[in-house]
Amino acid sequence: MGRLSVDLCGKELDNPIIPASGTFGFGYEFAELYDINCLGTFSFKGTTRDMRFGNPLPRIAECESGMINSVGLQNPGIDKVISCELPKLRRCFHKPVMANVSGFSTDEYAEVCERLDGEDNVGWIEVNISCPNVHGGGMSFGTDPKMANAVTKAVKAKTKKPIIIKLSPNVTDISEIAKACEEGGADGISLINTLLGMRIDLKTKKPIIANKMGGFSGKAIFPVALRMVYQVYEAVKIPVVGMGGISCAENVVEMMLAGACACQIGAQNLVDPYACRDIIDDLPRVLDKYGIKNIKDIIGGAH
Amino acid sequence: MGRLSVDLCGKELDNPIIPASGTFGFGYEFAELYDINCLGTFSFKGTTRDMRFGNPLPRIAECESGMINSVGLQNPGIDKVISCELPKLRRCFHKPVMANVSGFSTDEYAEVCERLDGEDNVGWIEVNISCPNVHGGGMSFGTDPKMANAVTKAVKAKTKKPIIIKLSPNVTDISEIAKACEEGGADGISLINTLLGMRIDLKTKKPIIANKMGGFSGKAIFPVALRMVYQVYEAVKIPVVGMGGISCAENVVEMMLAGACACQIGAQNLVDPYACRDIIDDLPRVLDKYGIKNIKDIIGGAH
Amino acid sequence: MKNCIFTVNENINIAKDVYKMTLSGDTSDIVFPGQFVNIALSGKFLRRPISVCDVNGNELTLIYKVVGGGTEQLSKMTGREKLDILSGLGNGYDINVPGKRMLLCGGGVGIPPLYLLAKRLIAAGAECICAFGFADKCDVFYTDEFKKLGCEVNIATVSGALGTKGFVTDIFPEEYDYVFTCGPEPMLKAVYKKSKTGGQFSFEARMGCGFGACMGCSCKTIAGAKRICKDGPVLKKEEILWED
Amino acid sequence: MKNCIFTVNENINIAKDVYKMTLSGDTSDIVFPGQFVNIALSGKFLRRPISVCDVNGNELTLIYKVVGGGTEQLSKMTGREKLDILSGLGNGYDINVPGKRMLLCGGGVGIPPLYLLAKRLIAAGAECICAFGFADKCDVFYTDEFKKLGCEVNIATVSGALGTKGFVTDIFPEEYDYVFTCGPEPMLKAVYKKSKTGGQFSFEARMGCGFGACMGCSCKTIAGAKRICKDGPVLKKEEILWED
Repeated sequence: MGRLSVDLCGKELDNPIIPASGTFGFGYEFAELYDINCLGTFSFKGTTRDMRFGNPLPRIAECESGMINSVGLQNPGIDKVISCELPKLRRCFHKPVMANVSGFSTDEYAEVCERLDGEDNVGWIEVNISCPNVHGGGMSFGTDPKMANAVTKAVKAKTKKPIIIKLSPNVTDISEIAKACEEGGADGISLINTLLGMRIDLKTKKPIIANKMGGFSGKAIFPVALRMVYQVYEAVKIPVVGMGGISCAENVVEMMLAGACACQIGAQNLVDPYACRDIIDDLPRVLDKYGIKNIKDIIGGAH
Repeated sequence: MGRLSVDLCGKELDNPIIPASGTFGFGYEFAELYDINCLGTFSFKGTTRDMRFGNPLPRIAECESGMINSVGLQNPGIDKVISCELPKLRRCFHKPVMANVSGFSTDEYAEVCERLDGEDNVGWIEVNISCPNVHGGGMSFGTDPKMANAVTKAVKAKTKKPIIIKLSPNVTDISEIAKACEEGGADGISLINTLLGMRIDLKTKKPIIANKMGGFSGKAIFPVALRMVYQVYEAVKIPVVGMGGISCAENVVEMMLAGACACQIGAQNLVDPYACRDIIDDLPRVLDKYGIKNIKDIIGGAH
Repeated sequence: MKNCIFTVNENINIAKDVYKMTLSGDTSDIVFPGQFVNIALSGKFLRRPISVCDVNGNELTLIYKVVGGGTEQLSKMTGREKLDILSGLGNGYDINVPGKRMLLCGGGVGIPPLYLLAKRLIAAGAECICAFGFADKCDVFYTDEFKKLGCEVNIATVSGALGTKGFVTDIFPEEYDYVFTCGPEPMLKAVYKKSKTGGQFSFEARMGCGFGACMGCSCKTIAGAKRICKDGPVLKKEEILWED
Repeated sequence: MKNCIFTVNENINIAKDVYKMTLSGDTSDIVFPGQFVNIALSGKFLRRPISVCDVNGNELTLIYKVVGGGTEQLSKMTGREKLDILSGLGNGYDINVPGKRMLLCGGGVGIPPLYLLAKRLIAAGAECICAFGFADKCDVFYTDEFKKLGCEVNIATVSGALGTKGFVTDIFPEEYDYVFTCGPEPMLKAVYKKSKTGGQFSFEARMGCGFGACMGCSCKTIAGAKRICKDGPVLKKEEILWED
């Protein structure tokens, strides 16, 4: 147990750094660059029951200190994830991985989670009820406490794996949604998913993203993410995984002071593929600088 | 009628550039720097019935590409605004000004608007139902369609001035709130006010802002603002004033393509006091670059 | 893929809005012609992908067009600047193809990656016939450099001010064994239609990461979804699936 | 207030984390000692307010301490950098005060603005007695410069490694007619309590704009709310209202 170790729903992580779903694929691209076993864990590409190509291009737009994406849950579907990706992953990553799951009905969520229940290298299931990219999809679950509660109950009934519900920030009252998930039996909450954003191309005078709007992430959104993690930490008793705009070790410390027991890094991986490794390497220096002995001691310290 | 002129609720503006409330005081500090009559108009410091000191310090925190403020509606109260500020303002600003009004009850909103009804240099009243800084204050009005509707009706009953309702972005469904205001008789909608955000001081390990959270503004929030302006433009028929992270003439064109008939500039005034003047000067170049003859032709062009 | 710091040696304007930049750094991961680099720029969140024009030892040559704020920033560099670059991205062209007469078909800033390709093809004993398209005379660049490699160079301009008036498809040679192409999508489509041989087509897309992680630039192909940045940017003719 | 580009001439480390920077530019709006400038830094949204230490023709001297990312960025400048500066901010000290023996009380990086003040007071015929407090010996700076102006300089360090062990209030002179002070708030409070004469106190606050527009740094005074940046940073002793 090093000074960076934290507990996530009863499983110890060597450190609190977790690449966020959708920015790390199944880890292979990064495994070519560094040994990804240095990570706490990582959350793999959002998986649905069926294979999905996702949204038309363009899917990406640049913003000040951030970006918009509208990938639309491109993924090979749960069958291929279990038959191809997980075995392949076992070879380069020897820790439990976080499975990220999306769906378009409570049944689909439940079915995908049930399929993952028997996979021994899946340590946690992160249930994305907030992806803003898919019409009629995840969005509605994450913005309504009743639906969020129903999804949580449905997946909890099908798996013994710890369930972490990933929340959308595009709501009036994030605490209300978090509480509904806790009541439904969630083992943890992760937040924030992307903010719904948009850019327009001045040359074509039309939205850059083919789907018009998309998920805004990157350094720009950090203050909103921090605020919501702070609020959710006060609202629930289950662990909170913080994410949204984290780009350096200082941001990790700040997010943990707000209440996060672990942190996901998203967009930063895309512009700096070594971001997670470098943050892990830099954390001891930052802890020293601010007089922190063990990182787990600061969780929620700002309250 | 120049190529920059636009119409705002039946009154022509020489150009669409409007410094946002709370970033321009009553204009005096800027009038020392340049002739503020070059502006379309400006929205003056949010005014309440009674004088307010506002929140304790610190009220300001820096963010990536933005800042958090928690001023808490410091203002001299409507009596002093009418007896001192408006006469003083007449001397340096010769166009109709936009009066910005806040309140803690529908009665207070109505009373302040009634007091402003007779002021000839007030061209529009912008009703802030969204300030996130005041506990139990403006926040609730802006997050509930019924309350937003009630405030709109209350102020419309007391004044013939065009009423522009300024919306909070910290809601699940901005279109729903905008429609409620339109139904209540609003003459226009302005958005977005600040996003609720937070920063924590790693040295003290406590929130930087004395009030813990505050309003996040600056370039970082532009994609969220643009998206909401686009949504509200589709939801209502009344004019939409766009704001949130605008820092250059290109942003103005983008915001107008999304549906804004005029644009407010906020945080950028604080870091570049000449921002509004320079944007006005730069707009013709940007219109030329993108083949736009008159700026009013592009309003909502991205739909 | 490698993440290294490169130093700008030279950055010169060679046609309207088109710049040639040479840099020094670790080029060891740039193996195939048609690969690209992804450049971090201060104040910009996303990197800027630029195709590799040439590589000689530790010297990298890039040719790019100013199309927005990022490339404008790049164009203002005068030398000695340090740039954080991800190099050796994308699959690149495969030169092990049948035949001897190679058609290299490029439009505008789609032409630069064909330079290193031509070098490699000629070194491997092939003949290169270039069909290059530009909008106007002021846009033309690098034709002499291709000639110096031993290529036959034919030019079309939309305005007709230089070479044949028209498009690259108007200056196709009578005979060729294989086509390599890079340029705007309408040109790629026209080349696809007109060419009767096998070929390799290099695509562009708005990218997120540039190395296959974000799925921001996926396209549908005969062989399933492919990431332009990682599985491309070069697709074999037989894989291509045109949408609409 | 004026918005001008200044050029960094020199930037040297003069004590632990403390730097002295000289710049050239239009200083014409810097009229009173105790005023400040607000510096734009690339990549930082807010400007950084730094008090004016000295001004000589078009040369501006600033002394600042590295306390975060912004001042760290400033500390790494080596010369010739161009800085976008809003100058001549704040009210500054008013030297038209009764008496002849002036007490200048400064703590740490609260000391620099007292330098231009001392110059002006001495030029106007006053005597200056300085009471300067530092944490430790390594933090001490600029005492010789004050002596060269003709000031009597007394030093207190918390560690006792230099001068009197203790605080500025432990080295107050027996007699003085008026006190000017700048430093951290606990020091200002102590000086307020101990001093029996009139005085002027310079305050610090996290600022938004620095020129009175945002109300980000308002404080309550006997005379109503005042903006530290515009109506301050210097408050007259009789105006001050300590909260809690």
